[in-house]
Amino acid sequence: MIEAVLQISLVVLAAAMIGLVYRLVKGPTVPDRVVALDAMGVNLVSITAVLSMLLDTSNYLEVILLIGILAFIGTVAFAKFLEKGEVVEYDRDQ
Amino acid sequence: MKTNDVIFQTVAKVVFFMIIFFAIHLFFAGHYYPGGGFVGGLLTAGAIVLLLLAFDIKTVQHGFPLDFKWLIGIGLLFSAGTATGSLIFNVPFFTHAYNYFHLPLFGKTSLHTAMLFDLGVYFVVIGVTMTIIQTIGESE
Amino acid sequence: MEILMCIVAGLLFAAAVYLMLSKSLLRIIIGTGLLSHGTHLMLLTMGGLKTGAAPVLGEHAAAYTDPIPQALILTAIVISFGVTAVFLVIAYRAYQELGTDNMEQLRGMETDD
Amino acid sequence: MSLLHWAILAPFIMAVFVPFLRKKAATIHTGWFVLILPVVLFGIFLQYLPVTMNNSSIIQTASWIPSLGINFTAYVDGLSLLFVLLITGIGALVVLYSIYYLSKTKESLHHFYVYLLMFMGAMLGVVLSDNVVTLYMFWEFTSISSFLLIAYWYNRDRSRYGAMKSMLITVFGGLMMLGGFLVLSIMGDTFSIRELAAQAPELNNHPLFLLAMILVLLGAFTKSAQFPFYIWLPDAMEAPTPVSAYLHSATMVKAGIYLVARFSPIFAFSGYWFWIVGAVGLFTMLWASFNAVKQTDLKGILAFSTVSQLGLIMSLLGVGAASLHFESLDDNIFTTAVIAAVFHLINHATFKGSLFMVVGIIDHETGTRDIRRLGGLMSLMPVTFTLSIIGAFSMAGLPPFNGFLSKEMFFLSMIQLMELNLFNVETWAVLFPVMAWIGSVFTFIYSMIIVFKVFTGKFQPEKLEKKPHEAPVGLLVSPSILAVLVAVFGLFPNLLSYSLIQPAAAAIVPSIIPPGEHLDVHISFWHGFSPELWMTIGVITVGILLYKFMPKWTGIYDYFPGKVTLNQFYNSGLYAAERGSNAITNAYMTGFIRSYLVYIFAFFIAALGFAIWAKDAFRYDASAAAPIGLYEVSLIFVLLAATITILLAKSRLTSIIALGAVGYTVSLFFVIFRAPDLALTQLVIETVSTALFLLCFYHLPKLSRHEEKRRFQAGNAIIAAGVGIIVTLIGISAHSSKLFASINEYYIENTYKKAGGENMVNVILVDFRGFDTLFEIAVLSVAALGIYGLIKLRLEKGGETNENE
Amino acid sequence: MTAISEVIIAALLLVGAFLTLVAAFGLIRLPDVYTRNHAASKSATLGVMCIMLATFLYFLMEDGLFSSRLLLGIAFFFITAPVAGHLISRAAYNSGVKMWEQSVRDDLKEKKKQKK
Amino acid sequence: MAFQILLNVFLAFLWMFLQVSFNAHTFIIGYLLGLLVMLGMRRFFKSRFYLHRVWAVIFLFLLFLKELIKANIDVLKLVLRPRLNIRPGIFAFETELKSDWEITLLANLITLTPGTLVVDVSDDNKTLYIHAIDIADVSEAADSIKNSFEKAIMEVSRG
Amino acid sequence: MINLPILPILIPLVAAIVLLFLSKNVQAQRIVSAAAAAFTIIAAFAVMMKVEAEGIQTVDMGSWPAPFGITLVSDMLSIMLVLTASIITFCVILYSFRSIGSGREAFYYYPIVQFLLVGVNGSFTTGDIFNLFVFFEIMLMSSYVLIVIGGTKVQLRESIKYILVNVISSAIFVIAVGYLYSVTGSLNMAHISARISEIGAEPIITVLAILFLIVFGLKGGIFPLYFWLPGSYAAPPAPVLALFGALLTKVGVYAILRTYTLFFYHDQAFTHDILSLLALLTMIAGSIGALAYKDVKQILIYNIIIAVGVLLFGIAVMTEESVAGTIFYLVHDMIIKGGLFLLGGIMIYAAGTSNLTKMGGLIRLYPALGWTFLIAAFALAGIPPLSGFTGKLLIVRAGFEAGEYVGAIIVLLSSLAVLYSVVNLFMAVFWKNPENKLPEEKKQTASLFIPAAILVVLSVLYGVGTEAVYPYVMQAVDALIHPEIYIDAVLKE
Repeated sequence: MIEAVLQISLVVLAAAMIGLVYRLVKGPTVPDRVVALDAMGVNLVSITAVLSMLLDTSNYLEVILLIGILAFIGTVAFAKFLEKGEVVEYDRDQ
Repeated sequence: MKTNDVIFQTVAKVVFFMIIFFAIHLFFAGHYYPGGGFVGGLLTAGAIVLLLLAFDIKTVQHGFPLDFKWLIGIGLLFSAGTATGSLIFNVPFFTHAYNYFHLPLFGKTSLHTAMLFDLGVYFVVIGVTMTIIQTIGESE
Repeated sequence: MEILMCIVAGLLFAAAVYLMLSKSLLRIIIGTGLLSHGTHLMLLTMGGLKTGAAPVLGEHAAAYTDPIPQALILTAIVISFGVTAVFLVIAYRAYQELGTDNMEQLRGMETDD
Repeated sequence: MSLLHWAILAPFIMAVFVPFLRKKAATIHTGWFVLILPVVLFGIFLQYLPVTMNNSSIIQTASWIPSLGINFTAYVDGLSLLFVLLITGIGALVVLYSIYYLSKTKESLHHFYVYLLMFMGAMLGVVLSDNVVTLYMFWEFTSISSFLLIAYWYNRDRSRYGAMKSMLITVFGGLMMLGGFLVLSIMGDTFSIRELAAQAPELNNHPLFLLAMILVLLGAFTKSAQFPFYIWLPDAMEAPTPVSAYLHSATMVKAGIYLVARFSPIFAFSGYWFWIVGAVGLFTMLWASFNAVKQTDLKGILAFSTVSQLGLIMSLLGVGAASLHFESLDDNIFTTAVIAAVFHLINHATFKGSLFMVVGIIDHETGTRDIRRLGGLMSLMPVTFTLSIIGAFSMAGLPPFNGFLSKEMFFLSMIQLMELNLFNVETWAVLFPVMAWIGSVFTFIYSMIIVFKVFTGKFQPEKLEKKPHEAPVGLLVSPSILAVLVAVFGLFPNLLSYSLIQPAAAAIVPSIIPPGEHLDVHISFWHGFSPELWMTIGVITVGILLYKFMPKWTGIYDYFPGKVTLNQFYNSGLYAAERGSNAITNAYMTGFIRSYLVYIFAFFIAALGFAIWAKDAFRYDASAAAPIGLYEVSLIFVLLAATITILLAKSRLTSIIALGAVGYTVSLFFVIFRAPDLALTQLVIETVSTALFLLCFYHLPKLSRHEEKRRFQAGNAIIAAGVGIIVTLIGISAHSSKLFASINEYYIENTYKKAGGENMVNVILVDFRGFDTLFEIAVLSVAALGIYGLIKLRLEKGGETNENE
Repeated sequence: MTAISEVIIAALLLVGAFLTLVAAFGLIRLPDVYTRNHAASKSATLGVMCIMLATFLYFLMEDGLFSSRLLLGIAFFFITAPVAGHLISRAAYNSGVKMWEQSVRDDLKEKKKQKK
Repeated sequence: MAFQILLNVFLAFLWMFLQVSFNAHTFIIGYLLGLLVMLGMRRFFKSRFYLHRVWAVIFLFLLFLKELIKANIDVLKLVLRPRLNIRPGIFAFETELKSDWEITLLANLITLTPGTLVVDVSDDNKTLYIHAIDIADVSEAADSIKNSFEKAIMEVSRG
Repeated sequence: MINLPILPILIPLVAAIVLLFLSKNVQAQRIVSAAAAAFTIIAAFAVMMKVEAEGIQTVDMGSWPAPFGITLVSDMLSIMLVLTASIITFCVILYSFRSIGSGREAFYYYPIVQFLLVGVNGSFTTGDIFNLFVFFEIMLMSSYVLIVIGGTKVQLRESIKYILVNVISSAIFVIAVGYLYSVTGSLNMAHISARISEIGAEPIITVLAILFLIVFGLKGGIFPLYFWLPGSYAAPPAPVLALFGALLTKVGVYAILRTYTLFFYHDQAFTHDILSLLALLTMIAGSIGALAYKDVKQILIYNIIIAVGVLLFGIAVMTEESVAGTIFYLVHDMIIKGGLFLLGGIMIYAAGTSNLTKMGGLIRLYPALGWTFLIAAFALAGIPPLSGFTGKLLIVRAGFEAGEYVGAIIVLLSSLAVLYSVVNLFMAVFWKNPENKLPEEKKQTASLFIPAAILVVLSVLYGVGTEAVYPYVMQAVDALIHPEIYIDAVLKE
């Protein structure tokens, strides 16, 4: 049963991914795309988790956490860039 | 534009430690599970980047008062040194040695020169990534 | 699957080449990024896909996927990261110094410096 | 290393010390020191005369590159000894002459003598080498030293032009000759001329024979200034006159003759040899003598005359060979011709040498060489006048000088050729003597011009830069010695017959001389009213007539358009080469990186496409392929959608986001394909690179598409598609032809057992292939340092911050 | 593995996948970036947390593997997802992305005005 | 509070020593025992027993979980409804919370709960600007935040 | 010492690391880098002696047996090239002291030069196809940095093109390795060679041969792939240019030589014909370029391309003799190009411009420079007994022997083009009267001149002492022509 559920979830997640890509492609504004990218990262985590169950291996558990971390860093970087035009400031108080 | 980043900064501080711990875990896991010096180093750098994003270069430099270019050198020294060590024993370059030891607290542990090598990789990767990011960041 | 991945890698190559032929420096750099993705996928495909468990012995699987291409790709990824970084910085310095990102204007013949 | 080798190398060794001599003994003209050498060498080589008179030879070998069969083999026989004596003898005279010709204070003498010594050594090397490679080496040395000597007054544009021209042409010839030598060496499996000559009959039947011959002849013709390569010689007259006398009349240009003579044993039995050498020589003789007449510069006349005389000698060597090739002819014709050639060679060296020196004196004393400005010098410079008469009359073939004798023999050879049953003898073979005769007429005319335009007629002091008077004794010594020789050889030709001519002629084609016998060389002054004498008489009469009425017929020169001369061809050829290459280069070196990429990718597509097609290399075998899941297809779709977004993106940020999406999807594929390490790394790298992109973006311009035209885009699309298809095709084929099992089993087996790890990828990275990793982090380090330097270090234009650069 | 845990895992999985789909759907459907952000930062987060929980349970039941990394991951998401959403929408606002025309109120605008 | 935790840990170690068994298992048992003992003696401590705070955290968590699920159902309804019938907007919300982490926590919770999302914080950390997906009644929304989250957080922090 | 072959790679690597820590102290940097280069030369020489005495030296990295780990293979060819590269680097470092400028010196110029040497020596030595890629990359990365360090406009503009082209070539390299791995299942070059020789001329192998040709051709600068080269090479300062001209393209040529003798010799009718065609086109294109320009750097750069054409032709002919010629010529070309570019740098420095039309009359103030340049020019053109001759002689002879008449004659004619271009250069720089009056003052060039002169002298010695070099070359040829020797030495079967 689990097997079937996993397959179904994968397909659903992949479908969701396509939806996100639609938003990524369509835009219309850059923040929209960033939102989409962030959601894609989250989606990626789900897919990886399901895959690791499907393949019955614990090797991908690191990947899961990593994607989470990176999606966060990436999103934050994009947000900061959008807001300030620069990502790393030298001195904030200036 | 000045913004109030209180939420972000607070979270960043917490998350920073989580990432660093995870990075170190990845580094040590390397030989047996997915991970290793590269990912560990990059992730450590990523953690520092997060701080850079939340704060600024000056603050971060104050927090880590070290020249990342030196870190590159030290890392290379570790890696190349580990490999060169084999010259002393007159075995082919890069020959690693390892053994299992019983250590207090850790129990049965394998000590592997490959780990030293990987440590060099770890340092280099941090050094490189941070040098690049810091240099670009400062150039503004 | 391998055939499909070959085609995917080919498509990535094509897209990369298309971008690299354009005039905008930025598009060119993005093209190099795509190129390395294509390269890595192709390299992985060449080792054979899904032929066994992930190459970590703890799994005690009957068969493992070929670890060599993975190691090679790992090296290649890191190297292309370094190259991309340098390329980016050069592009940004070039834009700063030369004031354009249009490769057609960056011709520069002989010694007209 | 024997005495012979040291003798060859002596000039080079001396050349090294010349600059020091000049510093140490500044009060004495450097030439006096240099003079010692050729005199001593002449003396040394004279000792070999008895050996060669016996038709025997001496070989001394010093090894240079024995492994390749390249040795420094010195070989003395009649032919080479003749040349050696010419080189050292005339060399001594020229050095003596130059001492008075070149001012000690004004000129940079050490350069001059270094070049001259280098030339002398090179020339000795050419004529004494048995090994073709060393011969070639010295051959190129002569070209180089000639180049340096011509460009002696290097700040004159004409000098540099002439130097470059002579070098280009002679080095071209030299290179072709090297090619010929190499072909010969392939045919005969040796670099030794003697050994090659010994195999002559086999070589004659070799398919490469003709190629070798043509290549070797190209070397000879360029050096000896044969048509159409003669054009460098007139321009070489920019050299100081002693140099012209030495190199460009007496010795270097004769190297080509030497080469032809030296290789006669190998090639002369071929009909081609006769045709090419004979025809080219004869035509050169005619053409150059014809052109000499219209020259106004004395040295120009002499240059063309040299060309013409060289053509004469060359034609003799070629024409004679007819008798070797055609059975119907008696081999004696060959000996006659060869003897004539050798004899004329000596004669030419004497009279032309003296003439050059005379012209040098005139130039030195009057400041000009233009015959339109000269005249009436007879009374002012009587000695010079006498010398010039002797030289010019000999050149014109007048008795009692040596030129008369050799010219007679030349005619004789040509007439003998008529015996040859050559495509209807009566009609065509007669062309040879006719051409020879016409050429001789013009020779007569220009010889007269040299004497009479300069020394008779009106004296025009106002056109001269200096007040002319007789030259100092020192300048007159050398030409006088030569003039005396001209007369002596004319009156007593048999002085030379057995000492020099016979051994030399015998050495040219030893195989036709029956063993144990000598060639019969007897040159007589009077041999009855033979056809050749009538020809000479004709030459003189017609010549005098034409000289008298020169203004009436010189108009024919106007019929030769100035635009189509060979010189023009050379100049415009060179110009066109430079312009053309510039145009071509500018056409493809657009500086626009897209053009370069288009070339590269076009070649990529074409070469690989062709290879796949020609080798039928495409394989398709999906039997071992992994199954495809539905979700994988969706992910591929995601990947492609993101890729297309990049292509169509109008904002830079969009393309970066899309690139990130591609990267994340790729890492998902790594997950699917059981590569957790890869997925980890790819993810982090992707994020860090995205961060880098963003960091740099602050400074980067907006993503402008720079209004690319439709056609531009279409072209790009086609190329891009081509590359993609090729990559895919090879990928599928490579995957479908897995011919061997991978070595990966070893890793799976030993990762734990021997390397003490479990994660194979990581163990490969830090242990099995840790070497890769070590340098991979080195790459990263370099990148970081580079970026650091790139941003922090900003040099101004050219980076001229301090010392230089 | 017991049937109950299997059912729980399956349920969590399905809910998670479904929520993710909803988030994606919301992302497509909703009118402006702020509203879309709602969908992304809530549904997607809960969805992924469900799935991770399922994974955690799966490995716990199947292999007896107590995967701390998964728990850490859940916590991580819990902490960061709202921050990310917050930062994006602030960035959108500050970079001048207009709100949907049917939006009714904007207090922030006044504040920004005051500042200027 | 820190003192209490330290004491608890000390008790756990003490238990381990007494048991002469040094593993996590013993530690946990020791910790729980210590907790129990401390619970009994809680009147002797100056500050409130820290378990109370733990309870506050758990309560906050559960509250939050409830809100999160509600929020998702809301979004679900919103998205799946054939016609979009929403009136989004941004409203300002005054908070009494002071310290950085309190505000952060509040903002996070707000963002994760129904129809609200923190867009900005004023420079003096007093006002949160919240984007609501359906801004039917601002005061009601603000009240619910104040009553539920803010109170719960205060419970945790100020205890 | 079993690790001897690693030393020419290890010494520069360690030196580079040490230099990283000395970035503040320029004087110490100079001393360390020169000393390291000198030690590298000594080590290379020691290896060469050992190879000569005992045959091919191999080191299995990490003690992993041959096809599984990475094996370093010092056969005579590689160690000769390593030695040459080290010598050139040594001279370039000496030259840099007074020319590169303290700005670059402070910004890691010396360590990066050492890294470049690591890459070059590694490329020559490695016996593993993917490791070759890694060494290529370190070499390229160093070259990226060297080409752009200083950040002037020209450098920035040209480095973009340079990097782009090399990124493409690296990508192709990686997939080519992937294809090769798919087909043969191995990465060890000897092992691949052994496996390919089992199956012979498979069509896919031929296609891969072309693919590798493109990869290495892009680096080596062969005909349709060299277009990026002249512009990019003209950008950096003279010592860097000397390194590039002498080493980088030659690594590409070496790789072609290695792969075409080790892997792709089974379908010579196809692959080597293409190679030969490209070689001729390269020579012609190079000659055209050398004639087209009036710029010191450009003329010399196009001469690189001509030389690559000659080398390629030698490889294409693929007989024992032609390979010997190629090796002779390869070493010669490295030395003389290094010397020429350094001399060219001095000329540009002395005249203050690199434009021929603006130069002239230098012979009066710099006679030694002039004559040295002329000798180098003649050596370049292959005038005996200077160094270019033996190689060219053997290549041409082999060409004739193999029936490639046109090719052989074009090789000869290319010498003429070389001679014309460099002698023209010489005359324009040293003899011609300058348009503007030259500065009467002589600039200090002695410290620049000495390293350049060392290279020219070496080149002369190399030419005259051909006999001394000959056995080494033949040993190198032997291993190339008979891949079994190489394979046996590596796999120790």
